Amino acid sequence: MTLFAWLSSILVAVIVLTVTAFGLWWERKLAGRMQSRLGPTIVGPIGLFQPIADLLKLVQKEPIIPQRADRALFWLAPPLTTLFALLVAALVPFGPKLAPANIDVGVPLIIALGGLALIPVWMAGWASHNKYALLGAMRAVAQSVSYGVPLVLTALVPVILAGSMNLNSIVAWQHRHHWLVVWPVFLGLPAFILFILAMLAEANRIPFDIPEAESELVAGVSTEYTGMHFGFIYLAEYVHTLVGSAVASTLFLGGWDGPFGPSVLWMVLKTCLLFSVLYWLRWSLVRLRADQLMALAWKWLVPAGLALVLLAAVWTQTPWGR
Amino acid sequence: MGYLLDGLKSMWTTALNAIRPPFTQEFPKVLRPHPERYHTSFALLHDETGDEACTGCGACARICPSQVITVKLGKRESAITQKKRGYADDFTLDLTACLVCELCVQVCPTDAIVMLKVPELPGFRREDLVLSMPRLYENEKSKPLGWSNATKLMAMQDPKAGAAKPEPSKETAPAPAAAGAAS
Amino acid sequence: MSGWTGLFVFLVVSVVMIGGLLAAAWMLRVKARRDSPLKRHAYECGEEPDGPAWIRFHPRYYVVALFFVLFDVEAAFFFPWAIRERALGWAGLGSIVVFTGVLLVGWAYALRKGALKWQ
Amino acid sequence: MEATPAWRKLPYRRLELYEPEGDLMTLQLGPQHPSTHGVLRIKLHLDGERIVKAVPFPGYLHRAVEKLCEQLTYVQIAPIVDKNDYVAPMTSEQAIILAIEKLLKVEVPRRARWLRSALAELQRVASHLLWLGTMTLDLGGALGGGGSVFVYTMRERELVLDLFEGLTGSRFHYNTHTVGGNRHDVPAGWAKDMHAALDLIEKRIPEYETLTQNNRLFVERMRGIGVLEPELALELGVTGPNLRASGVDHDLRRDAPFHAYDEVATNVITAKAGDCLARTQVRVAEMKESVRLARAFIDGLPEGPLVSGKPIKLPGQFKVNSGQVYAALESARGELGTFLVAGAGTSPYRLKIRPPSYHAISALPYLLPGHTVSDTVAILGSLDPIMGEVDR
Repeated sequence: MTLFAWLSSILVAVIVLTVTAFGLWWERKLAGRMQSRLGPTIVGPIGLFQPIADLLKLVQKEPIIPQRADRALFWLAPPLTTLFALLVAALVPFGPKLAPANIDVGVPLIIALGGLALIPVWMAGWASHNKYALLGAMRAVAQSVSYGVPLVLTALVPVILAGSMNLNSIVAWQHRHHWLVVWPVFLGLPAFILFILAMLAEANRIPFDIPEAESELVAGVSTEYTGMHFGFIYLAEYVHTLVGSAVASTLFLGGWDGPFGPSVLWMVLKTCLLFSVLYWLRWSLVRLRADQLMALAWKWLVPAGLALVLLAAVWTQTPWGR
Repeated sequence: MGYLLDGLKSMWTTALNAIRPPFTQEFPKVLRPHPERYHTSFALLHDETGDEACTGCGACARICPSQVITVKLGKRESAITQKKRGYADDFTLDLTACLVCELCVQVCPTDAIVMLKVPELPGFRREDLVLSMPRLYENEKSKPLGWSNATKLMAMQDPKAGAAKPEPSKETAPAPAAAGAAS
Repeated sequence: MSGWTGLFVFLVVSVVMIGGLLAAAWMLRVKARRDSPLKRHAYECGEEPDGPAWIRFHPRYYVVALFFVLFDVEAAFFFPWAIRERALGWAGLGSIVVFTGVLLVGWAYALRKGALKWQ
Repeated sequence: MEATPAWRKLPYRRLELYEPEGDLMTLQLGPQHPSTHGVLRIKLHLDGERIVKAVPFPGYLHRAVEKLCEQLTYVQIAPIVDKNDYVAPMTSEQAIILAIEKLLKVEVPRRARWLRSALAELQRVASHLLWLGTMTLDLGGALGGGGSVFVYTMRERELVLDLFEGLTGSRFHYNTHTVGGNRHDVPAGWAKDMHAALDLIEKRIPEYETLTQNNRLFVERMRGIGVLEPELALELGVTGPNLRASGVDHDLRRDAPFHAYDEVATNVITAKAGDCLARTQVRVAEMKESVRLARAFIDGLPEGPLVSGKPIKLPGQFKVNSGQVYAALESARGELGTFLVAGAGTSPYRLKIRPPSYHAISALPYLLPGHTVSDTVAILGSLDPIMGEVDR
């Protein structure tokens, strides 16, 4: 059992990191095409090894700690962001058996870990002793706190429908109830959209990347970081989005459930597809202002999330939802 | 709702652009086609007898707005026609500060200085972009020359040229009239 | 039980991976021959930083924080209800509607008072 | 944004009189900042994220161009002023040449005037395209939707630069204007290329509108932000699209025609609101109008000589001993004027450029207070300052 835990942990970590690395390449290639550019072409065939070259470059850079920074916090924050982002992957079932941590309180734990990822961001912003980083960290805290609520509420919808907080059970329930037929009728689609929006805001991705808004705050939280520490913040954002897409496809898109073939493949396919759509969204929209983002969360997403939760509850009481 | 709709419209627009061919090129591998009038670096020419066309008059040095040209006038006997005439003993053009304004080409009385169609290669030292006289004469032989010289530019700006030539083609600019205007 | 072991194992794997990257960065890093105080200045667009960054900051978000606490507690109540939802039936649904209703009244009051406006 | 705070009217008020809710923070925005359009430095005094006071510091790009021009002869000035407004070099060349021709009382042939007008309109299209891209870049980030719009507008701007390159051989240092006319005649097939390029640009403009001013996300960021009142704009000398967006119907192309604008009527586009959104709308509409004008000018290009006097052959070809003139044209950013005092002989005694961007950024201390840091980039971007022109 322990051996299996080790093996599946390593496998999932490798899957996540590989998909992230090639996700980086894929995003740049896709963005290039959307912008009438070529994207990376030099390193490897069609630029495929670009992420590896980036990693090698970052690893070689000189780490610089600003004069008046809080050295320990400054040093610790970026690895922690990556760690927390990566930990969520343990809870996502990549197959009926391939889940390192098949926990009964999976959904709340995922949300808790997502909220935990906020703390190193704030640490990084405060420890830098830089005004841009401080502004960015302030925004990051407010934004993640605001979007935590709709995230919880929309994640409740599949929990109510499946009657379980275990992600594997949720997938199994979707498998039993033919998610493709039942799901979109009236609950799944809005809940899915709201979840994606809240997840993007939690992961600080464009169009919700206000903490990093590089046209205003230079680079926000990561302004003072160099080398691999910058790389960790960068990586954390990607891993966060990737794992977020994995969670979303588990909760709403049937997870590893597919008509044929190995289940891991279906999970990776769904995750990558969702990931690409998020890229597409990212390269199409301009960002909102911090206060508008808060207003969006509190005025629209929270009541909408509540309404969806109640509707889901009503649906389960009807003869079709039992 | 409207936000979602507008977001979808934006995404449609970017998708539309994704299927258009890319407009960037891989620079060192693929070179952009240059138009006929493209001009960058310089060359000094020889005249039809094979003698150096530059008479060392220094008109280009005087007109240059950023004063990157230095010419040293020397008088000696021509090796070909055995006549005593002016030569440039030394001619240096500092490309680092050149504005590529084409004025030196326009004022040359003997069409000696022209521009090239290919840029100089970048170098690691400042001297790499200082064109000495041997390099300028070398450019004449080794690199494609640009379209313009003083005669052609003058023909284009001839105040007496009128309705006679509707869209004049530059390559066939009438030389005699231009020579008159240039003198 | 095994789930938590798995989570722990994954934690160990992640820490090892990140530690490996950190170690690689430490070993391969370029070291400047001479340290310069200018390099260690906080970045402020090339200007000398004017005043400290560690200040009393008024982000106008404290209302947001209060709201978050409010709604998070509510979410904590939602979860146990959610998994027993079918068993509790219409009675459970009715009580949760009342609970949400009270919350929403408070939300509407705050909205009308302008607490959610960026002042 | 809610109602404008009353203290916004006093941009340089004393900070001691303000009661902050936290500590006041001083933030230097620029000179090395991604979205200050060059090297403008703005010193922001922040209360939280709210701007209390903003002081712009231009001058980081000062190159002493005016002094340099006083060392050069009249024929040498044209090539070096291209770099003033480095987004629209064609019009910054024309502005100087207009003044020199007025001082020397040189007549410009009709063909040259029409060609100049066509070039000015093309340059306006190129400049507005770049502005739209960079402003969306400020709003949406280089790594987001803004980046996409930026690359699209750059792609279409390339078409205009290709046209200029076909005409003059250069993409930036055109030096196509000379005292008394134009140096380069239109090559064969150029008009056809131009029509093709303009057709493409006209077809693509609705796409940018979808991504920017017709997109509610974009509009939310822009509406009601940085309202420039017409009285304030007139007082500060703001011209061009910034002034027209405030509702003042003023355009030198119609009110004081230069080149050939007295022969082709210009529709002046105005908007009422005076906010960032209005400035966007005015510029995008102007782009369409410029496409129409450029077509009209190139289609109606008259025959005849291109230069009135003798072409340039000597540096000291033009001499004048006294006189002073002011000549202005409507560049992409507004009234670009040149004040020229003749020295004895072949060089000017004093040359003063009136850059529209300088007056535009002088509105910043009035516009910024009361907004947040995020709005700074929207306001700055929508004013379209070019620092090469501000600092000269």
